[in-house]
Amino acid sequence: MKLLYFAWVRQKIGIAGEEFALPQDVSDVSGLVEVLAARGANYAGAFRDLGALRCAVNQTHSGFDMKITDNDEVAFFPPVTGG
Amino acid sequence: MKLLYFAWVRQKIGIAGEEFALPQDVSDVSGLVEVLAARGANYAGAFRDLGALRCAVNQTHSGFDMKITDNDEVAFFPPVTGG
Amino acid sequence: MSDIRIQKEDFDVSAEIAALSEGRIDIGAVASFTGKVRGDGDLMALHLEHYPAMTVREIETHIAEANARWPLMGVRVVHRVGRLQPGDNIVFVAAASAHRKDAFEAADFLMDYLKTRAPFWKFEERAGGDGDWVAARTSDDDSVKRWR
Amino acid sequence: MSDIRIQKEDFDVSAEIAALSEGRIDIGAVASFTGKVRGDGDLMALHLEHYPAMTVREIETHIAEANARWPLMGVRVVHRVGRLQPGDNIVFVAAASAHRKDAFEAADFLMDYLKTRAPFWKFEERAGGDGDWVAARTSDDDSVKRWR
Repeated sequence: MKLLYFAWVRQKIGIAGEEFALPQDVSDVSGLVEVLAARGANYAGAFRDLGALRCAVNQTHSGFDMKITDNDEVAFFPPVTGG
Repeated sequence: MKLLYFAWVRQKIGIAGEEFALPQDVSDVSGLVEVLAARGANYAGAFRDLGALRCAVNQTHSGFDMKITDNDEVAFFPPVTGG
Repeated sequence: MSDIRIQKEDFDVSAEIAALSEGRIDIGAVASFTGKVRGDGDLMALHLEHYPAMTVREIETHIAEANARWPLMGVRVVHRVGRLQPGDNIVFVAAASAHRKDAFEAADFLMDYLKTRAPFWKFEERAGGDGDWVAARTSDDDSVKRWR
Repeated sequence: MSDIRIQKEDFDVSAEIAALSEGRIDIGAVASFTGKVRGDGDLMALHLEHYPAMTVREIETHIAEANARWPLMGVRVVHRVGRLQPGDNIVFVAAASAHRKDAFEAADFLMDYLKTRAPFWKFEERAGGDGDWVAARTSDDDSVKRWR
């Protein structure tokens, strides 16, 4: 699957995105977050406060309970501040 | 005093404005309208339906009960349709 | 800077907005409105007439009222007069402020007051030479009541 | 005609509005909004980042929603990205309709949705080299709730 990070999520993790193999026992965004947060201090820092995070699955705003598969594009970012 | 007529008021009366000597016994716009309406069929036609008329005294929207003197500028016109 | 103009000539929206905000860095929002002549059946043109001695004075009152209600950093009003054809611009209003809500509301307010208070009248020239004065719309009167 | 553009370059408000209404005589009203970078203390610049694959798609959704709510005759959205300095334009939205209320409301609606849904993020570059990501404002969330 494709993961994308924007704004301070990108800065904390240190990369703008990556290819990632979704573990077979993970079926939603919350599960993905748990797996990612365990990958190191940079990920743990980015995913510490989920209330400050938003996500999009396949370019659509989604909740953390959204079901995902290994073919999806998931993006993590803070609340948007455009306009 | 100075009288001004706009839009169909001007067309019905046939002039855009005129100097007029306010009779001494007339003290408000309503009284002025009565005097003007008696001046001929064109004036009578213009002032037939006061509900369709608006007036301004010295370039300020006014009611027909506004007090006036012979030094004032009084304008008659239909409801505005700019913008 | 003159912020009210009554003219026969067309206006340039970019130039009006640029004049509002030129050299300033405190303006975050400019809301603008452009009114145009709509083609309607056999309408050939609108003839716009106004009461020159009253027009600017009346619009100045509306702008003062808008400034009292919202923290504005500039306002522009341009109203055309004379013969205007379908597709032509008629009126332009812009309001600048730090924040967008204030700019939007002030521009909306100014248009409502222009429509219902500023001394302009429109005559519709129809094909064949006849025509009629445009009647005031009750929807415009209803709209302006929102601000009371 | 592309009605959504994400670009580093500045935009020209007159050209955008002209493109909306060119050759048409059914448009009576164009409401537009221009958002600008406000100078604020030691702010040197804003850096605007976005999520390209999602941005246009998301804005298309907002425009479709606006078209479902109001009888619009055209919409333009231009959003700049990259490094922008105080006084620079950031965003432009315009909505065209037969009548002014529809144009005003649609432009207001589109700005609310751009602010709270479109995937843009602002980083404030401060004098001295440090900076911070702009936090979302609850007033923007409150504003968008008006349309529900």
